[in-house]
Amino acid sequence: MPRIQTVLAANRGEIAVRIIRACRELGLRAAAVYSDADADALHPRLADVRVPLGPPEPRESYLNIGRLIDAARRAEADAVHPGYGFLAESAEFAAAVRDAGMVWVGPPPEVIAALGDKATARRVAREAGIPEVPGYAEPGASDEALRAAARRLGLPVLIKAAAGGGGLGMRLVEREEALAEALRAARREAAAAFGSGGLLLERYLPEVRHIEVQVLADQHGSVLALGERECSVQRRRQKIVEEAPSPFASPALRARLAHAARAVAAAAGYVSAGTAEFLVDADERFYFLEMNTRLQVEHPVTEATAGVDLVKAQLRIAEGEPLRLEPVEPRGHAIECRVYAEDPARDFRPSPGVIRLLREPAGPGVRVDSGLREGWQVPVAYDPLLSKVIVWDRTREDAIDRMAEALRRYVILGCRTNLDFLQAIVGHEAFRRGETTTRFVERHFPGWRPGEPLLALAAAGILEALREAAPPAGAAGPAGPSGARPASDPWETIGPWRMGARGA
Amino acid sequence: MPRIQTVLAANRGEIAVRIIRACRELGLRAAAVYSDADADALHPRLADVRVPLGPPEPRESYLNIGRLIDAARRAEADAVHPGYGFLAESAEFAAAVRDAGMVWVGPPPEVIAALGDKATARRVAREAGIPEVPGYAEPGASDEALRAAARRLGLPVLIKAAAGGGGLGMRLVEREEALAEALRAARREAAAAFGSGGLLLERYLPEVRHIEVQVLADQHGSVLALGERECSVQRRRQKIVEEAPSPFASPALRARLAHAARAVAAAAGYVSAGTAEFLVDADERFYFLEMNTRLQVEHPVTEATAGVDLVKAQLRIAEGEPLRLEPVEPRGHAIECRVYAEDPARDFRPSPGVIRLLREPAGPGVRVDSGLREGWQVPVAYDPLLSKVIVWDRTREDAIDRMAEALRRYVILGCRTNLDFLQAIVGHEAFRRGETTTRFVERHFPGWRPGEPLLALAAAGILEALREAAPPAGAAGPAGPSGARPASDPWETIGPWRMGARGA
Amino acid sequence: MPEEIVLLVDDEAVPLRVARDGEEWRVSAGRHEVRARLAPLEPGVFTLTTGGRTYLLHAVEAGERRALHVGGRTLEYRVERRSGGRRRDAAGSADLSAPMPGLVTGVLVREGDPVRPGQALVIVEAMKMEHVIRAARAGIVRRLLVRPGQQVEGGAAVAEIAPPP
Amino acid sequence: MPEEIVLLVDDEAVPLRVARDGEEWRVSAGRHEVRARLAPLEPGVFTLTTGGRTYLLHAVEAGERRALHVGGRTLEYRVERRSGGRRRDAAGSADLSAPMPGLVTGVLVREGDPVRPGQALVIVEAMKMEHVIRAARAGIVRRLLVRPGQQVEGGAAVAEIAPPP
Repeated sequence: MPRIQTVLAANRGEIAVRIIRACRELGLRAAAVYSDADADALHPRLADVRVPLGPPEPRESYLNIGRLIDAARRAEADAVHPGYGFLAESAEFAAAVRDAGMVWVGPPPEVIAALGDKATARRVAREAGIPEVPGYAEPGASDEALRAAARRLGLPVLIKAAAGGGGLGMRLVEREEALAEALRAARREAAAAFGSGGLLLERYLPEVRHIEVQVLADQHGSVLALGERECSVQRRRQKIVEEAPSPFASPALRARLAHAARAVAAAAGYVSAGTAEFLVDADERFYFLEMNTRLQVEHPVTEATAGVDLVKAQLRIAEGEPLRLEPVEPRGHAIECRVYAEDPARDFRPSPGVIRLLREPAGPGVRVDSGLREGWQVPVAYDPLLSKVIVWDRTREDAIDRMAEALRRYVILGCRTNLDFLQAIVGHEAFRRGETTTRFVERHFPGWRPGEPLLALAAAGILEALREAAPPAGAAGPAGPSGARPASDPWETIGPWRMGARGA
Repeated sequence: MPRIQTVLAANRGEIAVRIIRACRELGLRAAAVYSDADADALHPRLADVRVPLGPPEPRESYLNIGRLIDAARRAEADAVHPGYGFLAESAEFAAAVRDAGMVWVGPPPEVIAALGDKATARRVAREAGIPEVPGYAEPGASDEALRAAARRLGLPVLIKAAAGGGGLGMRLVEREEALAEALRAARREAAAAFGSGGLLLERYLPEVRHIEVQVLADQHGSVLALGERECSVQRRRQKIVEEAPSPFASPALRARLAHAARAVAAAAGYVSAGTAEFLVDADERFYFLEMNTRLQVEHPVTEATAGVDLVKAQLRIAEGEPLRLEPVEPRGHAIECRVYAEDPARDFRPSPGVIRLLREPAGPGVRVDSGLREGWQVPVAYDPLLSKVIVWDRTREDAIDRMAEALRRYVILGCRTNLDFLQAIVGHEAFRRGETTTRFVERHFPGWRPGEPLLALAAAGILEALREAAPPAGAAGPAGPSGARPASDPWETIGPWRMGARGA
Repeated sequence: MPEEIVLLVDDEAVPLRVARDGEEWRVSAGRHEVRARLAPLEPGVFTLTTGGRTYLLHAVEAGERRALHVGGRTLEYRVERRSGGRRRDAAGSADLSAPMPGLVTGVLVREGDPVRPGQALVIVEAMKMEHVIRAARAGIVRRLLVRPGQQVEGGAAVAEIAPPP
Repeated sequence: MPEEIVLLVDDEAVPLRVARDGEEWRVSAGRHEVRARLAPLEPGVFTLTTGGRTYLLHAVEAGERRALHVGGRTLEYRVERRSGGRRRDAAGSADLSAPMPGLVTGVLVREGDPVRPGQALVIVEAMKMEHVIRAARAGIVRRLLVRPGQQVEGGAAVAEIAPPP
């Protein structure tokens, strides 16, 4: 296979930044695409080539296969990395890339089609002897069939997008009256997010853990398991805190999960990075959920513990290189917190805005995968994930302390984020004890609101008192009336201090 | 031993930042000291308590034991971490801290005194059966005695500060005529840097490697070796690129060096983090050089490969905790580049200035230990080390590629730095081949000047042509005449674009 | 002489009493009092010293909106002028405004329709999620202020509900 | 019509010819030519596109001094006006100026002393290093411009040497 020269990152935000960095380290030309809403985003700035895609709406840009292929051609790309979300698990896109004579950085379209549809994936697992969650998964199932299946399985059930991942289109239904509206909403979300409204049902297992195993497979039949991740802390069925290794898994369970993940991947003829997801109950019984045929949002915790750069590994596998990794022994403990533009006190409502001030944490063992820059308007059109804080340390306790400090140091002003909520989670005794089931948030943070921010209120009071004492519109400093400052100026602030600063 | 509550970081710049971060992660109150030249520096900003020390001159501030003890009292500190440089290897300071009833984060003053004086350290090593570099090391040796010894040893010789480290006070003398002036200059520098003008001589071994072993010892007699670092790439006898493991050392040499380091540490009754330095020739013969009784500038490469936070380990050892680390198996490869405010094309002349724009690299496997912030004036009074870029990856090749990309992404405008030179080193074939002897820079980069920066010249030409076309003093935008902007505004720039930006 | 300052945090009024005492400030919020010093470092950056610790304080503003970060906490707020004219009626029509900027993808009632509490009225889609705006209480749809396909701002009213006849 | 712009890089004159060709610029430096496009992103940040790649360009200025970073390279420069009045005499007294801001710790000659090439004249200490300023050629110390203990700026003249009689 010829060496890749130029890789198009067919995605946006932090994962596009992540892919671009890996390409540049490998000496590959990195191409970015951006919708009109992302013209000022970070990811095109870091690329070697940047190609506009079209209007903000995903169907006109990041979900538009024709435009992406066209952009790849204009960038003279010979490979496409899809990231996660959008078309990352679209067999159609993978095939279109291949048909355009480019390398798809991921599993072959046939494997995506087989595993990407959850119904088919379950059959593959079943045939490989891996237990699965009780549920109903028939391709193209109608609302009537789903309603009947829900009655058979017994409520509560979980509605899931057959084509999707990441919690989109997912609905927990506890009462029969809510079933019809939930099916309708889930179909709409699934169609909007994945281009297919296909749904499936699962019996809802309340007090379980969500544990997944990272696999890496080359084109020559080698499959490695790189350790498990625990992703149980979720809100609205979407992961917010992930860690590796699982604080719950015993060495025996860990080995059984790794074996099951390798078995599913091998049975499916898997290639590239992928993830086998399992539910695990308190008795260490586990159920295969699905195989994600892409890089996961939470891949960095495995990178930190296994010491493997998964994106570089994907690119090398795509070039045909055999896996040169001896079986990997994970080391230490890694945690990831997802930073969202959302308001945890208002049902995690998305909260876009302009990033007016940004200070990202740094230091030993701290990694921030971020798509942020000062002055950037967080678009309304996309998922509100802003960045991810990943920490590593020798023990879980040390990693928790490191995460707490990193979150305290993370300053994002201009849009509401979940940074306060993440601090509350990481600071909770139940989290420290490792009691991270999928019910963690609803159990420990029902109707959570941030505590009285006494220090912040005091700061606000003092700043406002100073402002009243010397209103900025009055005697302006040499910079001119503060009203004349451009709205995107991150330092547009606090009248009397505008010019009185020591640094000025 | 009582738990520590508040730690004073008796240092400045990136290492003070490093210590403060570690303290805060451990839940300890972190106190910073700062001279008048550092009032606006980063390190006091990150601390919980900040105490002014006095005038910029080191003897009035960071080298002033009385003021530091006083500052520690004012901060209600019960422990002092000295960092590196300044008083880090001062037995007198360590004793003063202990006498003030505080915990010294480092070895006991008696051990510092014994090992910190290189002459005594050699004796300890000799008695432990470790070979040493041929030289002359007598406490309080006069200029006459040193001149006579130089004649006995044969030129070239290396003059070193008996009390010091880090290349300060070091002079290579190749001709006898230069000896007198070199001794005088070395004494002055040694006295200024370490408070003692004591010198020693070593026969200069030209084509050797500088390899050192990190040790960690607790108060209960356990000593661990955490792997070796190669620090051969030096300019002006001072390290600029360090890596772990050494690209040269065979497993057998590695084991012999680790054994020697542990033997010296054990013989000296060592406690805390320390480093045994060796010279190694092409035949894998090694010579003990000295024991550094402090954290090293280059400690992060060991942290990355061994997976140990050395500053946290120091703090725990200081609290009396036993080492809980099983023998550590290093993993992958780490490289550190030291970023200096200096001009490599002019004999590495220090080049202070105001940091007008700063973009630090980030991403997986990239760590930047930095004391920088935008708007800060790099003081003239201190060592020109600005920050350190540390990368880790699975192989040395991958780590080199990662470092090259991180250096390319590092933007520091406002003072001349060695970033271009570091890129030239890391990009050199001899470096990639691991041919890193102490003569690396003089051999491959004699009279180095940066290559024609064609792209940068083109950018400058276009920006100036645009400026001529629309002079900024002419039609100013709504922000008012650009001349009215505060001088510290990092965006003070390039007339016609000032307001025409997309982000405005 | 203490000054009264009212912050609006999430449309809730938070009254503060702020007094200067030499270099120190005293700020009371309800039963709590904070004594602190403030020092400017550079535009938008300050230190706040209280209880033996110094905190870095970052603050920005955009029009009426202010945001600050100190001690790991982020606070977004507006300031109530003492004239009191701007305070919102928190119990009013807040339930019937768009929770965020987005696209109206469905209007499920018509003007004049009776609605029961909790009934879905309007659907807004933003950031890949669907949000249903529901009636807070029973009543009659007096006015519909949005159409399907329309982009709305966060906080924009979407409908007015009159009390039941 | 190409414009001539002379940059001073480390006191060395670097002449450039710059011409606009539609959206593209052509810049010649010696035998090399670069064809590039420039686009502003925000104050001080641009993209420069050339040879199929786009580079992020950061630029600042402080008084006469300019600095920029593009493609991993940093360039500090000043601009020579075409009047030509400001160009420095690179061969002149540059050797006898302080290489950096610092403290004068030693003055080793007196006015009227004869000096030989390479003779140490003044010692300046900065950033923990000692720097010896030496005579570039033989001559007589005409004027000493610094005293021990004095702070000097980078580039400040420390002595004037007259040609030998």
